Amino acid sequence: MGIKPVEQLSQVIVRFAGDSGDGMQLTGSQFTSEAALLGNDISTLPDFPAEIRAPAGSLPGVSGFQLHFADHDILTPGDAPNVLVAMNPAALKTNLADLPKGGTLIVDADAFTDRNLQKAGYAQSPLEDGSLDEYQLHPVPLTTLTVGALKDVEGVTPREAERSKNMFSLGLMSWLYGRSIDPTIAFLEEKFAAKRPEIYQANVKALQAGYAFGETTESFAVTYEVKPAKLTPGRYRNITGNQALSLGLVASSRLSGLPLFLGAYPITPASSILEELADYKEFGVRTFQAEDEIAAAGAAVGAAFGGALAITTSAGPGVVLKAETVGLAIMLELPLVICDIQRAGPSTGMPTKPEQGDLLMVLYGRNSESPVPVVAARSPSDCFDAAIEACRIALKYRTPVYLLSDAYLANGSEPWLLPELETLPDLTPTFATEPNAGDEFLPYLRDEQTLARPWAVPGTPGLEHRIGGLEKADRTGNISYDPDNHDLMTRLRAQKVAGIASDIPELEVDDPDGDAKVLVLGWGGTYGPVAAAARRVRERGKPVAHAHLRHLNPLPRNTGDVLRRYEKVLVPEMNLGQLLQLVRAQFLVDAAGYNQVRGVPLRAAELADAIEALVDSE
Amino acid sequence: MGIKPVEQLSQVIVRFAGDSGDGMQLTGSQFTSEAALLGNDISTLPDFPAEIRAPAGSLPGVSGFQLHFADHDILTPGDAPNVLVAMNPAALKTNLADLPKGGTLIVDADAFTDRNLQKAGYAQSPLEDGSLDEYQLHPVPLTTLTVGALKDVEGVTPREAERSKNMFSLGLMSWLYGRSIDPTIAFLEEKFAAKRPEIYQANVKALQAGYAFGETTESFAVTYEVKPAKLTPGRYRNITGNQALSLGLVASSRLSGLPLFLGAYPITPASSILEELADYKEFGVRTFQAEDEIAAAGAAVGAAFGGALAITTSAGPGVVLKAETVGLAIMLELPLVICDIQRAGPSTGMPTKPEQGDLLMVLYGRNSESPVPVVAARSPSDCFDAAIEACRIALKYRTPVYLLSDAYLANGSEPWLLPELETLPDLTPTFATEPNAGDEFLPYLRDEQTLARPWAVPGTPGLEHRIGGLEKADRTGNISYDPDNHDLMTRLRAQKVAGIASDIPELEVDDPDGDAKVLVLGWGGTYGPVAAAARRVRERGKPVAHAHLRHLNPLPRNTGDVLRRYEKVLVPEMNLGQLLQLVRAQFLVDAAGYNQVRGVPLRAAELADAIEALVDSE
Amino acid sequence: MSDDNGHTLTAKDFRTDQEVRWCPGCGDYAILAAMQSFMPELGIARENTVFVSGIGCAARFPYYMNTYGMHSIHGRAPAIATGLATTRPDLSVWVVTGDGDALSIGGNHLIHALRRNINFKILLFNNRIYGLTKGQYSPTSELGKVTKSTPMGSLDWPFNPISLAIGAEATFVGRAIDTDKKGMTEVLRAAAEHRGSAFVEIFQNCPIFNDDAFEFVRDDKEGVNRIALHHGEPITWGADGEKALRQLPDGTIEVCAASEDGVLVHDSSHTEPSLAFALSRVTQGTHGGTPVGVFRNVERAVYDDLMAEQLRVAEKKRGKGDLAKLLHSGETWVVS
Amino acid sequence: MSDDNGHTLTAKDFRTDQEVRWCPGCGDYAILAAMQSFMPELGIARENTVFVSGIGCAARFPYYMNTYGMHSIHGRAPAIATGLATTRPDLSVWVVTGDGDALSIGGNHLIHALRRNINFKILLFNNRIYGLTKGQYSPTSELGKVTKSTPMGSLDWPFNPISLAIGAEATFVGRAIDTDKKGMTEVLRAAAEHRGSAFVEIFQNCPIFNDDAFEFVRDDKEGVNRIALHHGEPITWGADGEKALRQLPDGTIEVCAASEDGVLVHDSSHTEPSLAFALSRVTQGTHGGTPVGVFRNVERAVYDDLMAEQLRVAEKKRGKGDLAKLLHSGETWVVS
Ligand SMILES: Cc1ncc(C[n+]2csc(CCOP(=O)(O)OP(=O)(O)O)c2C)c(N)n1
Ligand SMILES: Cc1ncc(C[n+]2csc(CCOP(=O)(O)OP(=O)(O)O)c2C)c(N)n1
Ligand code: SF4
Ligand code: SF4
Ligand SMILES: [Mg+2]
Ligand SMILES: [Mg+2]
Repeated sequence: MGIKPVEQLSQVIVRFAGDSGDGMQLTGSQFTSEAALLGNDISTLPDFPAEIRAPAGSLPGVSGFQLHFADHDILTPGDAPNVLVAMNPAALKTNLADLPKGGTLIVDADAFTDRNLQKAGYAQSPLEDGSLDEYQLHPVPLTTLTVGALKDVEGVTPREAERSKNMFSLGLMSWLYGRSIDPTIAFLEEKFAAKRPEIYQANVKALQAGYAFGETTESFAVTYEVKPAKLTPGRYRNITGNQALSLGLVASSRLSGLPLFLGAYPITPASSILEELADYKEFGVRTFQAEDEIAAAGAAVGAAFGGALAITTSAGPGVVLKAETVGLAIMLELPLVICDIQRAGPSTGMPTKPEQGDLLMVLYGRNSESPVPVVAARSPSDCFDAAIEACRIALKYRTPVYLLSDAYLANGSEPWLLPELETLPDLTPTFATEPNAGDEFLPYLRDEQTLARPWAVPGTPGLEHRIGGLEKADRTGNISYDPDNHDLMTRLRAQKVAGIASDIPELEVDDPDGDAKVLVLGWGGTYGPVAAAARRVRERGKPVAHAHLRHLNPLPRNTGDVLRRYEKVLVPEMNLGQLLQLVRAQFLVDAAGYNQVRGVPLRAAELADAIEALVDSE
Repeated sequence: MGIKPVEQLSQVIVRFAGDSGDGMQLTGSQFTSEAALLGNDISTLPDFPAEIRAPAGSLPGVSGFQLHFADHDILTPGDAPNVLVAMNPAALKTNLADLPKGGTLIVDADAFTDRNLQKAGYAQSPLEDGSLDEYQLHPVPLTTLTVGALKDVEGVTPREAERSKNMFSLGLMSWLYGRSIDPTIAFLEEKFAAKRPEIYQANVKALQAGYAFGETTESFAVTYEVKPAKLTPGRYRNITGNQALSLGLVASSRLSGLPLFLGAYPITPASSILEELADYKEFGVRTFQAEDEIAAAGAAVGAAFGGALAITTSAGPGVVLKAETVGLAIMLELPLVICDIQRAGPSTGMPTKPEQGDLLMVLYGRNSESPVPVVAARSPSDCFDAAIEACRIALKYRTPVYLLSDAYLANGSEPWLLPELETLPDLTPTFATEPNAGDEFLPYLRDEQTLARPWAVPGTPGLEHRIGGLEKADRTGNISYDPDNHDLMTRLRAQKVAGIASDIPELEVDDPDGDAKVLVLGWGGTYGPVAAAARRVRERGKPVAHAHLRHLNPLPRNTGDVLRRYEKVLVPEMNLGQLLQLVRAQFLVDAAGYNQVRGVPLRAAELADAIEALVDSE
Repeated sequence: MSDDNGHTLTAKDFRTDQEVRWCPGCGDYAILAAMQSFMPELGIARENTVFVSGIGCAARFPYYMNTYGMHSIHGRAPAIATGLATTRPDLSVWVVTGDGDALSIGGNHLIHALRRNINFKILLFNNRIYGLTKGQYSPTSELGKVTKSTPMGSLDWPFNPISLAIGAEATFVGRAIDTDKKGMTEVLRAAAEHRGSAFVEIFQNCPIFNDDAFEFVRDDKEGVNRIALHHGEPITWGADGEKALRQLPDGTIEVCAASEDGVLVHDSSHTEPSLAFALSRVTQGTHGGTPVGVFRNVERAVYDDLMAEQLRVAEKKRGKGDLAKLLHSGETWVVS
Repeated sequence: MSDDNGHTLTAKDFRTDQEVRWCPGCGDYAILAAMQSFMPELGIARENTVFVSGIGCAARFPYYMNTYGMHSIHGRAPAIATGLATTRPDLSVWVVTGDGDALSIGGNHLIHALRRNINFKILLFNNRIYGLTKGQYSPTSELGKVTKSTPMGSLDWPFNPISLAIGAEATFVGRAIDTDKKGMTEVLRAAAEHRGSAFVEIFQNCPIFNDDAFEFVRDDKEGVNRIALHHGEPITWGADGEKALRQLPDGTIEVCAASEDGVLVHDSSHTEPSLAFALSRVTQGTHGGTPVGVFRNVERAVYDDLMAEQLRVAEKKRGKGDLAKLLHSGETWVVS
């Protein structure tokens, strides 16, 4: 039991899987912290069970957390794990298919009881029937070992002792990959030491026991090391998409000098934004849990009228309900940011799973011509910047803006290089304070450059005015049924949004050698796998260009030029081809789609093959 | 004062305009009846004032009714009237711009009081300042003449006498165009004779007096005749779009053998469908005025689950609220017809005005991939057939279907050749009555040809099953979070709708000489003006092809072929280019748009010029 | 009891093969069991029974009832059931909903269904929390409740579902407790017998996000907290039935000794809802007791029946609809 | 009275240059006039006053008030006003709505605003019909009403807006009549003084589609039909004040002679809403008289105030939010 040999790896993908009650999310995120603090680049993907807590040990009750850590910059949480930790038969059953042959498989041998096997639908124990022969199987009696390690801790019930087995497994994994368990001990201390010292003790003991078990057991012959990655210097923090989005909104409030108002109704996977923001009251953030999504959006419009930075958040089934209110905001020309954390649909669909299915809905899902800018985040930490950009456009152009994220970005995490405050844009709006046409105030007299109308908030003397959802006369904003005026106003609203193209960056293309014939065009949350796939293709010596859209409406002004520069354009999406339809219609480019609607992130490997095939074709 | 000379005309466009209280709609529709019974082809366009009854004599209070009648088949109510009857200064002011120089102008001279002139914004009377010199002006003291004619009718208040002046004007116009007033007398008898005989008398007297006035006055030197049109033989009836749509729904109920259930919430211009259908109770029609549009759609889904022919009707601002429920129906795969009587928007917009702004909304306005067939009516009477077609698709494919009409079709009217019942399709659905997989019932086992799932209604023993909005496993319909299943189901739902293309007629092209280089492609309610414009262009000796879409999703299977056959494709729409976007994306055809968003029907003359310019270009 | 087809039904007949997916200890299990035991008593064939729900933990209910069922969308079950009940008066329609589903997003459909008196039964599983979305406060959560979305406590005064239903003109209003199978069955029985909308609030424990919210009446072994309402009987309770309710001249209700004068005799069938409303204000907090049972149960014309009647009358007056005649109605003319 | 800027305001100051577009004889005119006369009394600057409405004839109201205003979308005014009132406690916010707008499509927002006790005033112009869409029945139309959409009569039992509001935990509930400027002003005054949500039903005549729906109290020259409610006074009415109201032991209210015992003394400030509810059931049809005035007016914590308070407390406890610190919170590490 001397020191075991250390093998160098450039990256590892670990998946923890267990019952909802097994604490897999916590285990995963602590392992993530350890990796982050060690300087690895990381990317994570939690996989929650269906929205109801299923009975213990059942297949629908399995909860998973995948972590990818590496000594170089990585883009995705990885397609398939190298290591699977399965806390019970159900976790094994639902996750094994993803583990490549030869992969490392650590299971809690104690959990493979007849009852649990039956619940998972195993006729006999896979630990014994040879079906796992092709994996590096480590059956570890995690429960027994944990309970044994805790027998001296007082005040802990047997059940609580058992439930510490996740810390045991974390300890074991920490040892295996040479991570320090100190940050986790610190975390446990903060979380439990004061309130439940015995739980704190139990967890720490289990963690240490797991670590020690690794050192002592014969089962593991080598340990692994993944060196720190060479990341841009600076201070980092691990962050999920919904956290980053929330911080982006708070930052926008500060950058604009406007109080933040959030109208929201709980819905998976958007609820945590409401919950995050509810905790920033010292920033003057008002969160209103409304009776429904319509009221949530309506209250936000009311707040915008009053001069607040108004936000409403939801997922598809709730965003669809806000459409009428967004139409009103378009007519009122007031700033409003609608965050759509997309999930698999249609209808209730698969609430915890990501999809990119709402693009055409946010663009067109309102009666009549109702143009609206759309911004999409590309990665968990990018949600911060995307939120600021959405607020910037909304405030500057006095328009509702949709901000698209998805269930994967929302819960996935990655290291975030903390921005310097000075580098963030100034979003301060100009409120109207006096008449703008002689001694009259014309609420629909537009700024010549942005076409934005003045924002005169109640409380401003002399600018009293009335706005509403009926068509309004140009300049005065009075109700008008004049045919030519309606045509004009319809076009003005469209032009205002289209004009934002001159206020956003051009589309950048990643085409390292400039010799690619194929362009891959992505948007939103698939950035990671698409960029990773492009990288793989290039690693195989094949040139491919990659571009990624942050702005879906308007599209960057050079988009058509970029697309036409390539012989072939491939548009990978987690839908049946929504961006594809847009670029084909706008630019008449015979782009093709790569579409998967599986409720899980695109897999870089598969996509790389598809790209390569396209590069090779003809 | 002998018999005046009769001049032959091939067509006339008359517009009656007056105060909301002046009975212009009644006058117009009675004149329409007279023309119809005489065998002319007709087309009408009522133009209601803004939704609130504005004060008498004010500009927003003006109500208009335009009638086009001809000795040949016509397609539109006409761009501009030949004759304008203006009952007061406000009516003159708001309508004069449409009357071409030289047109006939009949005004109620009595109504040109100082007060009324002022309300209409006239500084001096246009009857006296020479500003009407370029028109054939007939100032007739309609009020005085009417009141005079009624002085012997007992029991009529002075106000009621005055209000009969619309009948006086109708009598005058009837004389001028050689129409018999007998049908109007019969109508008045039915309407008033029993309940208010004195009103009946007053109206008839006024009508006759107007007719007699024409005969005697010097003011009119000639009368006109418009011969009957050579229409397809058969029995006709004048009908508005909303009436025809209602009848189409009742017919579908009979043709399918299913009871009709309508869930609706009042909204302009859809309300009259609810009102019509509420009156067909002897047909077993159930109308439910719900608390809102969501409930209206929800109740319809419940009725569909129970085996009814389920319909919900609204206009854009209400249709947008139904989106979540339609998404549910897509997941449940139950038949449902959603009628959208489009009006100008966005938001509340211009409630009484037509637009084609909702096409992309009905196609895409739901979270995630939620494909749905879309059918559009082309003319008032065509609403009947379009309604049956929408019901046919919904019932056969177990899917929600959107049926698009608009404010112009809804209230406009034309002669309708009454169909033979035997020519209407059989819509009888097959309900599941027994297990479909051994002794199991699989609610999502699809028909191989249509991909429709079985419709097993409550009350059927042995087929008890549960459906819902969560993603469901193929065949069994159980809840499933399986990635591949979701991808499969998403594609199956899309294929089911796409497959309808094989069950609808090919797109027909009207290209009389087969030598056109330019194709004009329209859809929905612009059929009249687009066809009329094409006709005009051809009359100028220029070839042009015209095709019109009834099915917007899926598009007819030959659409791409048709489009590619022409050098240029022009897509006229009352929006900013929605069908245009679809065909460009699907077929990569560099089609151009002709777009007007004026809240009034396209004008054939203007469109003809645009087409001609395109034909001539290069 | 055998159903209308002569089959003898048992609770087991109403179980489905779907795995029940509530958390261990969830009050929904008890309600499900009580319902499955109760259904056979109704003597309605399984195929003639439909459960419609919205979204939430409670709303999973239809999956576990071997009848027809629909798990619809959040808050809309009463609207959907309205269409079903009015077109299919032959069915027994039940709506299952949660406090968020029924009172938050679905509040409007609920109150409209109640005033219309549509013929279905609404079971509101009230756990005073959003269970499915993992623990935000609901419209029945007490003021100041600390939840995920209200770290400093909620700010909204809660609805009293019974008061709200009565204010919305409900004809049947009852309350039951998940663990009280007998009491629940009594209320369900009365609800099923009521023609029209029946609204039943069921106190339901959510051990995960709002444990013990109703412990005072759930686990009221001594019977000191449950005030059982029985039509025609004096309203008394307590370990020895020593406490009673009495109305004050200001319209409110006070607690008195059962032996005192003026003890209220429960009259759930009173057409005027005022006393039922006053009883709805009797709560554990204010009166030290919680009424359960049927608050109000009155007859009033049922929307579905009225609609069917209008169809009958129309047919009688105008004859059965004749499509050819309808199309040819109005002024027609012939072109030859 | 002069406003908070020292300007002396008159009714005229509250008129806009927009042409008023209601039908001749519409009750909305009288309400508008009463409101314009009343506003100066409040002493609030025009720019600090906001009217928010939904859609309907009534909802045109903001166009005619020379303050800030929003004519929003159907039924959503209470939701919109909620966002405005909670972010701008300095404003005086008024919601104007119709019976369809507030009780049909907007019912849910209304009842939630009332339970939350958001600080705005809701004026419901009840004409028992959909005016703007030209005459369909509304949720307050009487059962059996023949309208365009109900040729054989409506089937739904109507809401009693006062009962509904009380059932929804409203803290202020009143009723006024369009033509009764004095009575209306009294109720408006009390509503304006009430901190929190104030709900006022205003009987409004729609001469076009539902003429004379309230003629019994609108034109009650002899004073035989209006039962004026005044806090602290016995509830009596009639030409000579000879009639009175009294509560029966079954919770309902009966008419008695003013001289008899037990005449109710109106207590609008009673915390328990039971008596206010019972009074809401007193109607022309059942009791031969219609209560007008303030039914209920109690203090309860106001949502907006509570929210502001939480912000203050949070800032006090944690210090004013520091963005840099927030971004750097949690575990961070440095890559160099
Ligand atoms: C339109 C829409 N909004 C929000 C949600 C998210 N959601 C699902 S259930 C629920 C609340 C559930 O609470 P409750 O009705 O009390 O049921 P419980 O889970 O407590 O039984 C919410 C907000 C949704 N599914 N659809
Ligand atoms: C979403 C939506 N649905 C329907 C309508 C049509 N609509 C406008 S006002 C109205 C009802 C008006 O009734 P009420 O609120 O009583 O106001 P009133 O006109 O009687 O004053 C309806 C149904 C609309 N504008 N928007
Ligand atoms: S979260 Fe609560 S209500 Fe939902 S299943 Fe679990 S215990 Fe029951
Ligand atoms: S329709 Fe009725 S409510 Fe509307 S403006 Fe006219 S009179 Fe007033
Ligand atoms: Mg709940
Ligand atoms: Mg009304």
